[in-house]
Amino acid sequence: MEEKEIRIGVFICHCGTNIGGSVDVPAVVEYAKHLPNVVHAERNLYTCADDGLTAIKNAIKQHKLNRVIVASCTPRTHEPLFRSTCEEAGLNKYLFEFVNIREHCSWVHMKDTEGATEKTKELVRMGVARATLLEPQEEMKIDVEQSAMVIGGGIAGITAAKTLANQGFDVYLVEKEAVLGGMLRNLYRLFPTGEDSLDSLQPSIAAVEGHEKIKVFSSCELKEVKGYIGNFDVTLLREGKEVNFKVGTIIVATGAMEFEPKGHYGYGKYDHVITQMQLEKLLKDGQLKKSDSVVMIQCVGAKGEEVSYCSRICCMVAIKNAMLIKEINPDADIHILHNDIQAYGAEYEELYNKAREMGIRFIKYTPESPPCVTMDGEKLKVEVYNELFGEQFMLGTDLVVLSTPLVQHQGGVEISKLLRVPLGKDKFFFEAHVKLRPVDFATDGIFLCGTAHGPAEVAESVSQALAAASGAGIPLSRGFVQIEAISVKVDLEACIGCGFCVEMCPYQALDMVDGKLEIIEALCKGCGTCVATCPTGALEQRHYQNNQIISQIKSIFHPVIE
Amino acid sequence: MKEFDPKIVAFCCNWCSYAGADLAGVSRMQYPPNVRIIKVMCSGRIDPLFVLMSFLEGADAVLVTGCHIGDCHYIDANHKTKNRFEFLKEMIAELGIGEERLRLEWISATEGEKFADMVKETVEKIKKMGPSPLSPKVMQ
Amino acid sequence: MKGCFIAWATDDATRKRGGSGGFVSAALAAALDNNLVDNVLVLKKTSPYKATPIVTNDPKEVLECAGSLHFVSVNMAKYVPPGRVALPAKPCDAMGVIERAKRGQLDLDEVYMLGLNCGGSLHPKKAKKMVEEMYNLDPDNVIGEDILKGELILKTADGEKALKIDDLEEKGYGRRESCRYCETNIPRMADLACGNWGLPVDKLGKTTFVEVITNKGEEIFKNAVDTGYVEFEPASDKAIELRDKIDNVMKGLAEKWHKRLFEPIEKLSDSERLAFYVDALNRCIGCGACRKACPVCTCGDSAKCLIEGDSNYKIPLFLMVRLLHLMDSCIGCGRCEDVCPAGIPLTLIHRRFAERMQNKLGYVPGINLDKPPYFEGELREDS
Amino acid sequence: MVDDVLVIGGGVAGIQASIDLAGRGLKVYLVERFPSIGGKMAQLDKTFPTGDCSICILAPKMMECFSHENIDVLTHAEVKGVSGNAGDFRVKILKKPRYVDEEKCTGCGDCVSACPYINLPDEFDMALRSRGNIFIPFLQAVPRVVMVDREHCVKCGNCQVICDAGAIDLYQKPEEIEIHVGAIIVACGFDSFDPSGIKEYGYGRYKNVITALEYERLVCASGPTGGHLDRPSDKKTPNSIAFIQCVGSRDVNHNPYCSSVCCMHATKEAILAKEHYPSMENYIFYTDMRAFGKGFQEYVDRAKNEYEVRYIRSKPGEITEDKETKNPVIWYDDTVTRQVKRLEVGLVVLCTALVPSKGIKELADVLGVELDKNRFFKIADPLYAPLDSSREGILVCGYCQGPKDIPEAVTQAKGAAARAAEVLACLGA
Repeated sequence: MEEKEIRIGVFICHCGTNIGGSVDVPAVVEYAKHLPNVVHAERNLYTCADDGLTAIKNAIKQHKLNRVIVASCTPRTHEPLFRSTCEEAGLNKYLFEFVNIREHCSWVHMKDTEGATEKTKELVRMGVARATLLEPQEEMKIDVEQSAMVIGGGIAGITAAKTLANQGFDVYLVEKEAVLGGMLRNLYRLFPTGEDSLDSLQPSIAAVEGHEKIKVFSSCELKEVKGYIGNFDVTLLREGKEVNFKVGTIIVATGAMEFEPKGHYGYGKYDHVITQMQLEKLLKDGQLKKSDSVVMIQCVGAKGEEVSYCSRICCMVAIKNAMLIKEINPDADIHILHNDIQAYGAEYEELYNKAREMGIRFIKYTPESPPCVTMDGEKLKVEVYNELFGEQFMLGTDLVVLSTPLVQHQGGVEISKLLRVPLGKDKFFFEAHVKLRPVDFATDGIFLCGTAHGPAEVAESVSQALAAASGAGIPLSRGFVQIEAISVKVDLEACIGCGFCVEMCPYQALDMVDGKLEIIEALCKGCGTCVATCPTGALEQRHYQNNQIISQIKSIFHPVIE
Repeated sequence: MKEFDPKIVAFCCNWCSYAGADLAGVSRMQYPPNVRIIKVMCSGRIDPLFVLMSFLEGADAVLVTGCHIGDCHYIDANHKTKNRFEFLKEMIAELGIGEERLRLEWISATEGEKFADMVKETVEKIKKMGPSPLSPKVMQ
Repeated sequence: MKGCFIAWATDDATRKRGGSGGFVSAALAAALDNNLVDNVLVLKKTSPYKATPIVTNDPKEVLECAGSLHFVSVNMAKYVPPGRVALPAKPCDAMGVIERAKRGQLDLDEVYMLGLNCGGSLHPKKAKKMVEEMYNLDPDNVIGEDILKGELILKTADGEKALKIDDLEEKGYGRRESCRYCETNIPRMADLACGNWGLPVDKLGKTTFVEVITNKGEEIFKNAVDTGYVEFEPASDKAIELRDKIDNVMKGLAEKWHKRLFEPIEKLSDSERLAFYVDALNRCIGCGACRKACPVCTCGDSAKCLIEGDSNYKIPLFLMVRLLHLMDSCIGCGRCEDVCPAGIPLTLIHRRFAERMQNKLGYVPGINLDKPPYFEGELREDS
Repeated sequence: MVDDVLVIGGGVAGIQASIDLAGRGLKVYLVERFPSIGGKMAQLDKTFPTGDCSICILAPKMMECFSHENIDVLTHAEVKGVSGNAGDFRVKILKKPRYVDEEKCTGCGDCVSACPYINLPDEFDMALRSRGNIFIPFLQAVPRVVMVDREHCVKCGNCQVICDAGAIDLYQKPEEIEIHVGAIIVACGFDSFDPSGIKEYGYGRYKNVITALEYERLVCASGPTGGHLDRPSDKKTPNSIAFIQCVGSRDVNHNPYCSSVCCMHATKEAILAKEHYPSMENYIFYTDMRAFGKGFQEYVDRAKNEYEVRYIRSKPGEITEDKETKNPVIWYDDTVTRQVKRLEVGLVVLCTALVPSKGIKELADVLGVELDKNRFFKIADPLYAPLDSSREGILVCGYCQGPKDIPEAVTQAKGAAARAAEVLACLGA
């Protein structure tokens, strides 16, 4: 950058009486005029009003200002406005400096005009010190490859792929099995429509397989993913051979699997103790033997030591399957032993009530005294303490069905390592923010949906898939991502390669490659934690440089008298 | 002689504590005009060097503020702030300038009152303690 | 074959030149000879009070450098060349090497540290003066020195003269201050720990007590044996016990010195302590010698401690930042104090700050590759 | 065919849908009935299970939405008519007068203190605080401009005199605008069920029986009490609180469905009370503990073990009041001893049902879409198109199509945005 004379313009806002009422604004203007590098200072009734903004633009031209300071309210609401005003007058927006003299001064020192005025002067002085060292910045634009990869060909992956493709983007759908469909392939009939699971899924599978924008890679394994948002380099393994392509965004829809209840309630020991998934299969194949009595046990392995969470969907799966058995055999005696029924929402509660009307019986057990399954001759015997009645119940039964939670599978764990995205305590993929970013990863450009995120039913998985497609579609439709110029940069000459900054970065934007620090600017969010860590001056944060902050500190204690 | 008027430097993060200071203003909570706020994007950016320098320049107290643990806008960058602060705390204690002169507070965007109270308390305390012995203005 | 052994150089000359059996020099030479390492870093003695670190690939040169050096306080860590290298390492050398490895300055897998038990070293300038005033000898006539049973023995052509170290230190001579309270005598962070502690009387001066600690240590020890440079026998339980006993005696002594040196500061009030620090640290002339000598500091010319402060600061920003950055990482080697032209008791001050933090965190620098807590990302719960 | 999109409702779902669409470069009109965007989430104190401060995480989104160049935020406005088809909807919007020029008002609040009438219930703070005729909806309101409650205003003109910006126009007229959009996303949220109809719980009769939303304002640091849990009868902190679940939900007489979020927000509220006041005793009366979301069961476990929250599986039959202390007394069946028990507490919080928002029927009629029997929006295909309403080009997301928590609402909002983009792309092709 060429050495240029610093010419600062200072605009002090009265904000009606909001600032002017407790700060002697004219005195501050006089003071500002005498600060180093200040060539122009004025006051406005409302700097944010049209005439105030015009005054800024005129002064930039007239006084050849190359730094602008507005002292008024908070940058959190008004900085974008003043920045764009500067830009309109041809001044780089990073050469604008905001001084907050309302929220941080006039409004909190309303009865202390002298104190507030002195403080305002100092705040303006700090602003001038910082503005002097500001540098123009270019916001980085990263071109985005117009395609996406969806990992996992279950209902979530299928939906996400279809939505993106319908919007006109190329999609690579990667599935490790030979066929698409995922877990839904193995289910019998679905709630609430009663459709056959696979039948209902077929149109979606066909739409995806026949879509001109979608390339389906079944029986494929993900080998490597490099790069960052807009520019991911993907390597697949298909029949032992490598396939390479580039995508702009990635959606993780790798699903989950059923927990195997080994050692629970005689599972593996007695033939007629099965899981809900096994029951679905029997129903689907018409292989379920006529059962006059069935006992279902909920939360097997869940809400406890093995799996701490509630698996959300099992209560409804159990109720649905109990009702299907009742359809086949209306006289069947069915008990569901549960630890609170999760019939959340509108339809589920209705179904729960209907099940009770049909004569399916619900017994609440306590985790402290869980049911006990034994063999009594030819029949299974289930003992349970009914909390509500305070009695021990004895149920003879033909079939015991265990409702087990969905859990992460090994494939998911590997994908997490490969993409460097985190898993939570529950081993499911961990989103960027539990509340407001439920389908994003902290890493830009990678999204998640379906049971990879946690147990979910079909509609929930579909909603998540659409949401993930929204996130993944935004950079694709814009064609670029722009990054606020507050990212970090490294002076490699000064860098000693200690690498301590690498682990400090919450976004994995830093990496040591052959002893040299590399910054993936596209990943940097500008927190500056690495800069504070660096034992040398090698790392710097744009717009929050060490020297800028230091000058602010020094200016607090060094009055300038000219 | 003029009454001792402490100078306090406060480092605030853009997302929570700066917004908390804003809210104190919006709610017109009154506090003494002794604090000077320096805004950074994240409390993780606060290099302990800035704090040491503030004291050497003459700050009578330094406030390090950020989002509550778990609320950090940058995933967990404030964990690092907390860890580094432990170093500063020990350092200030060992130097013998009074541990109360350095304070770490997590202030959310709704805690305008907490911000105002923090400033009020600190000013009161520092007025009782007197100027920082590390300040260049104080003769020993 | 990890464990404790008694070993000695097979070559007579080496055994004689070496203070205690010549094992270290022989093993170093053997490592070079058999291409286990590319280079060896050793101190080349130019006078009893001066030695220069040299990097060599000549086994002969290594053997010529044998012998103990109590009057030299160089820290070797800064001189470790890239590539496979072996070096003799006092505890503070080894700790410096490990700290530098943490900072990406060297690859610990390539560095073989033949640790040397250490009861302390003497500052060369002070040593000269001591020779004149306490031993009544001409410093230039001293041809060798040894520390044995609490006595410092000087050798001249005419014979030996021994004085009690305690007495010397009472009079302000003897070991460097940082050595007096150093509790790390046996370098267990190195690959081998060698010395004469624990040797039976008949083997004293003729053999080396060697503890093989790591796989690398095993490699170097085996190599020395296989190449015929060294012979060994297992150390008896009694020898091992004896070594521990000596170690404990040294530790006890260090504790006493620690108390004696640090208690006066401990007892100061806050304002007195600040006055002490301001008085001492303000003597700094900003030459930067302490930073250059510090084995932990790897920051180079852009170090943050070099950011300019203001001349009116009561404590130079330079030292403030160094104190901060070394709070978790100071290994107490004493080099900063050795080289300070302004005579600031730098090591003492660094240790005050560092011990506070290290004790609190339960972190000991220089013993393994654990990251300094300052650079830890995980939240430390109410530490 | 146009590809602008209308979003109805400025709660977290509407905001998220708008941001996602605008991010794609589509023009968005966001219509909000109330004078500020933010919705119910803005009223909450903390969120479960992470304890994030609700407005802290929402406010940046509100600002982002409002200042987005592709989003036109129309607050204090209602959709009055929709004609046409997907890809080509004509929408009439009524902008109700707020009697303040939004462009000129700087939100300084001088006029607020100038208003001589200050005894109106503040809607945002659940009437726990009073406001004047001219007021800012709440501290973090977006846009941060005042509005005049003309119903009670006597036009004294004080506010006009004090306003340097000349922003106040007490004779402002309603304005009707017509826009042309390709798709519509509805995210009009929910209301809290009014429990005064459930006589046995005494809401409205007993001062210390409040609703969960009122409780949220009470514990919020920027709420009417500054976060001090002052119970209504004597402004003192109670020693114990009972939270009662399923008030008006899972109840055939009122709303048969489960509101889905109450078990968790009660747990959170109990934890907050314990955090503020370590000696607080918390009781939660529940029917089934529904902790089915990510990290919820663990949260409940922590509430039990670390925060000593007592969970009682029982639906209280009646609440009475101790005349002296004004303490509510809860009568319930103890499932362990099978006896009717009495529990006196300092405060009762009714976790009421959350119901479709007022005016949903009128809106559905205007939009020409169907409601289900619970008066939530009906879904075309509950399995594979969970965000499509009964009319093509109109998507529904958030609580207005059935009970859900914040992340689910955000998920659906994003999903609806993707569906809107997909519909528009397919129509355009």
